[in-house]
Amino acid sequence: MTIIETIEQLAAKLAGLPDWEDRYTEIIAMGKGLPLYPEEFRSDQFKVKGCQSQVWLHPRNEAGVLHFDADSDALIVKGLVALLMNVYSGRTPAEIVASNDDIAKELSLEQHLSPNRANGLASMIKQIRLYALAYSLLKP
Amino acid sequence: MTIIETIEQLAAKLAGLPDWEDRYTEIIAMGKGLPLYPEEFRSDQFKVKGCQSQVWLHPRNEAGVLHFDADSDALIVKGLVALLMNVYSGRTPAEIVASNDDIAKELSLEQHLSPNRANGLASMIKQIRLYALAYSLLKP
Amino acid sequence: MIYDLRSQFPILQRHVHGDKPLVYLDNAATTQKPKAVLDAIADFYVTSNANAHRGGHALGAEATALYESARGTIGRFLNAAPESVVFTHGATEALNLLATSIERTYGASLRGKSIVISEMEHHANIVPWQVLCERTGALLKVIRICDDGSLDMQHAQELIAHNCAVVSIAHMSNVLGTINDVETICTWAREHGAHSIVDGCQFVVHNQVSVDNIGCDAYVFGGHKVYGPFGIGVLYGRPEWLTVLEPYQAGGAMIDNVTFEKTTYAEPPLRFEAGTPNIEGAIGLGAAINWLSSIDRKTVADQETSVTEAMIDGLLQHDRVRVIGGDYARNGIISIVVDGIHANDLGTLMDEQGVAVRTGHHCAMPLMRRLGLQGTLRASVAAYNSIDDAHRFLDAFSRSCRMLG
Amino acid sequence: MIYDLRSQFPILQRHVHGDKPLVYLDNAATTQKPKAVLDAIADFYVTSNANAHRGGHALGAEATALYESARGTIGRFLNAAPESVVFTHGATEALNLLATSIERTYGASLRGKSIVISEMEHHANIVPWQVLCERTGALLKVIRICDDGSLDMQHAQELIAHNCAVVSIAHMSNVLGTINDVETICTWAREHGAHSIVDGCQFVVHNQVSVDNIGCDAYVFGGHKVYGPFGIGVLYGRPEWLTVLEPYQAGGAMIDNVTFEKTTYAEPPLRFEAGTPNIEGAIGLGAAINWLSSIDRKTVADQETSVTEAMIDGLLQHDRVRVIGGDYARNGIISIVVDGIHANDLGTLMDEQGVAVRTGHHCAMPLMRRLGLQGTLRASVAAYNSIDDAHRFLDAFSRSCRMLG
Ligand SMILES: Cc1ncc(COP(=O)(O)O)c(C=O)c1O
Ligand SMILES: Cc1ncc(COP(=O)(O)O)c(C=O)c1O
Repeated sequence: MTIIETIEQLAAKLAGLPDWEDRYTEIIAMGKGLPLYPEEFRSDQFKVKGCQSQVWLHPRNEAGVLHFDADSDALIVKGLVALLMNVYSGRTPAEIVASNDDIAKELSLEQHLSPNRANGLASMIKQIRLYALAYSLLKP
Repeated sequence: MTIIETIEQLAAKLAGLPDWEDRYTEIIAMGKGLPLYPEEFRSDQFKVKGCQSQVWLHPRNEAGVLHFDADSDALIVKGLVALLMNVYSGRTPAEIVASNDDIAKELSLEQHLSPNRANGLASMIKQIRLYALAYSLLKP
Repeated sequence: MIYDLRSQFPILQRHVHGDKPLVYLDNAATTQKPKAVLDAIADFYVTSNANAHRGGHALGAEATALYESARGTIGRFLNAAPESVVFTHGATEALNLLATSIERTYGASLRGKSIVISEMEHHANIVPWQVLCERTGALLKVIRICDDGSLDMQHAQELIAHNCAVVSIAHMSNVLGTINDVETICTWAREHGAHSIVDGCQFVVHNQVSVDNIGCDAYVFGGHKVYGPFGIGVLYGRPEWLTVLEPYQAGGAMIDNVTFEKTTYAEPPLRFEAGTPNIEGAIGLGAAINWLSSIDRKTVADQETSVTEAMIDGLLQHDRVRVIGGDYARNGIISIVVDGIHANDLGTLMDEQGVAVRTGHHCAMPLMRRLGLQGTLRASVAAYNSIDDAHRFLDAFSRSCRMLG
Repeated sequence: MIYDLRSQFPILQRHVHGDKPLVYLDNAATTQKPKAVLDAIADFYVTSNANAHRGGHALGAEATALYESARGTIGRFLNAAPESVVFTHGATEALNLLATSIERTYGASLRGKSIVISEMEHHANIVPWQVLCERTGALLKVIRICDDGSLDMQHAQELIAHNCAVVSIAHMSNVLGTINDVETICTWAREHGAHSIVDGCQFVVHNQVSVDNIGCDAYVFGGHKVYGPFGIGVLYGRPEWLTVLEPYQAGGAMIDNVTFEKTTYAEPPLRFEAGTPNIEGAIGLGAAINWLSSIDRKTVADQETSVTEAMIDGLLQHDRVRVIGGDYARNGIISIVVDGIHANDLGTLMDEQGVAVRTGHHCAMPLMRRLGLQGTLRASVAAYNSIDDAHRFLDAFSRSCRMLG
């Protein structure tokens, strides 16, 4: 699935949950499914700036494919992080760089979610795309 | 006539001129009747601060009675200066100090006159009363 | 007697997130504005809009009179002469003005002296002083707080007694609701020749103020937290001090005479109001203060206390809830943490239910660090909040906690 | 095509001094506000009032979105990216911000360098630089003007070529209406490594702007002169420069992290917006700019020119009238003196007839001194002024002259 397709799938899933309570329950559940974040990367260096909660994001390059370890101390944000991992983890830097910034809007996430989360989302996406850009520019 | 009586007389005179044009013509005429201002006192030292036009005010003490030389480069202001001379020149410092600040309001001048003149008026009255106060405090 | 002021605040009829009636409990960030304020602003623009203090024509005189009448209103509100009231952009600008003017007035003599603030200050009452210290060699000293959220007054006394140039303290904390004994602090400052500044942003919303009784050299607050518009704030300065202080910004209105060689400045308060002032803002703030003076402040304060207490009582039913800052009168501000639940998660879910609260550090990061917290959930009450709001707050809170496990 | 915009400006229905219909020709001091602006302000307070950039709840997000959308509108207006748009209290604050941030950024390296302004500047573009010079040892150099009221461009080039750190010039004079060739000045500045600042207060009211084409490092203007509210202004800064400049005021929102030991700052533009911004003001200004963009600016400018020319033609019928500043396109600003008649007398009597003009030094005392004048009578035209206003102006003028002999 392409990035766009993944986004569409996630958007459809959220749109199928018109009740805010179900929506957030689903997001929180997604967060709980996120793999454990490696403690050695829980440092300021890997914190995402511009989120109201603490968010850690650690990129790994596995044979030209980007993977991310990610975590947050807030449950809902962690759910959003998980959602983004669905979209971005396991992609090539080129794919990520080529995708556009407005995924949050396309996902209609902003209208499904309280605004401060959405703001954090933008910062996370920015950070993910920055890593992808750096990898594609500096690739060994 | 006391200060109050003089004010009342002037107020009545202005109130008798309900047309703005007559009122200003009268004021301008009063200005033209002001005695020549002595050139040796046309210096910054005798300028009244806070007027939008230039106003000079020079106090003289003649046997315990205050007289003022006064002038302005604007005709209407000069008329107002003349009006104030009617009220204040030839009074004892004590009389002036005892009178209140709000003569402009009492004269209903503020409502008969455009606002920037009225502002200058307040500055002139303040200056006259300051001189009176200084004389009564420092009298030889 | 209970005031029902809601009808004067049109925005309170709003629904958010679809069909959720708004419960606005973020009043410490900004209050809603009564119709009286909106009307004053509209009236001004529709009848008297002109530049103030630039003389000339009828509208200009009206605008000037309205602007100066607002200054008089603020003066009466603080029990101060109009000449001691400077209009600023906001509380933050008022504090920056003071820090910069103090730097320019006292300059090198500040080296080695101390600027005393406290651990519970808002960033606006921290960072300007850090900048001043960096530029002058003055030392920033910080009054500790006790575990109950009150100032350590013994520490305060020590710091003020030793080489202190300026002490600047919040009258009331925007996180804890603590009211500080600024009267005593200002007395100590006077005794030791230090200047005293009080940040009244939160206090004036709930309480009567007399700068004379407080004995401070300066008192600041912002318009938008006290039912007034944005973009306007107040700096009260003791007249004798204002006369001494160097101007802050430079431009129109604050000057006496300008030549390329030398410029002389107008007397206070205009000396500190460079450029075209926020005439509309001043008029709106005047209307807000008049509105506030038209209701019985004691009754409103009691009402706010009832609502606050109902909320605290309800919160304490949850055994994971910790109310931050001890057991004093809270003046409408409640900060809590919930064991095992992130405040932001709570805030998000409560917002989904129409309840607007604030979560985070509340522009008081050093206080958070002192308390060992990442942030709190803060609910803050204003004159228009009802017991019903308290109940809807508690319902939303419980439901959110359940969802977050 | 002629725009009749009067009906959008409710205040223009007013009468002053009893029964005199208002003719408002003091637009260079402040413009009247169209209904669209008043509605935007009222709408904001009635539907979305909350603090911006402090996150959290639905209203907060709406307020933030509206505030940032206004930033976008201003950006498009100036042909600049939103991140390069800083909201300030007004034009005066924008210039003070620049002077102070430049002082803090370049400090001692400014000693002996020159700050170049011109003889026709408004006090707001003079005094902040005097203060900077006093504090840093920089030298204030002043570009002469020619007798026709234009800049002496040769002198400008000389001053910019020699050790100039900053050149700050009005795009259009508020007294003479002169439009300066700021494109050339900015080119010279770039060539000689000087920073260039343009004071666009008067220009933006009548003309399209592209900061890219101008090539300046900073461009400032105030809201209230361009049909927007008071208490809001704009500083455009070239992004690369904003990133380098030290912050101005300190407080909430402009910080990244605060500890008592060290504070780090947010990125521009927020770095320069300390404290709660004038959200209402930004939204109102955004509405004003949108309103302005909704009418054809060329048509409006032509209309303003017709009105201005009718006034000048009429004035020149009086042989004692001297129009100050020569015979170029005047962009709606007319400054005159009348031999033997004091401008204030004229202004007073015209006001009695309902005609609002400005008399005095117009916050440009050095220019008055250069021209050998105490002051002028200035009439300034905006989009809503009609030929009828020109005639009423001329009638009032003639009658006043007659009364004053
Ligand atoms: C105690 C205190 N001081 C200062 C401020 C700063 O006020 P403003 O952002 O309105 O300038 C605030 C509000 O945030 C506050 O609560
Ligand atoms: C050319 C110019 N610069 C600066 C200013 C100052 O603007 P404000 O007083 O709105 O800050 C003005 C307006 O008076 C002006 O005309």
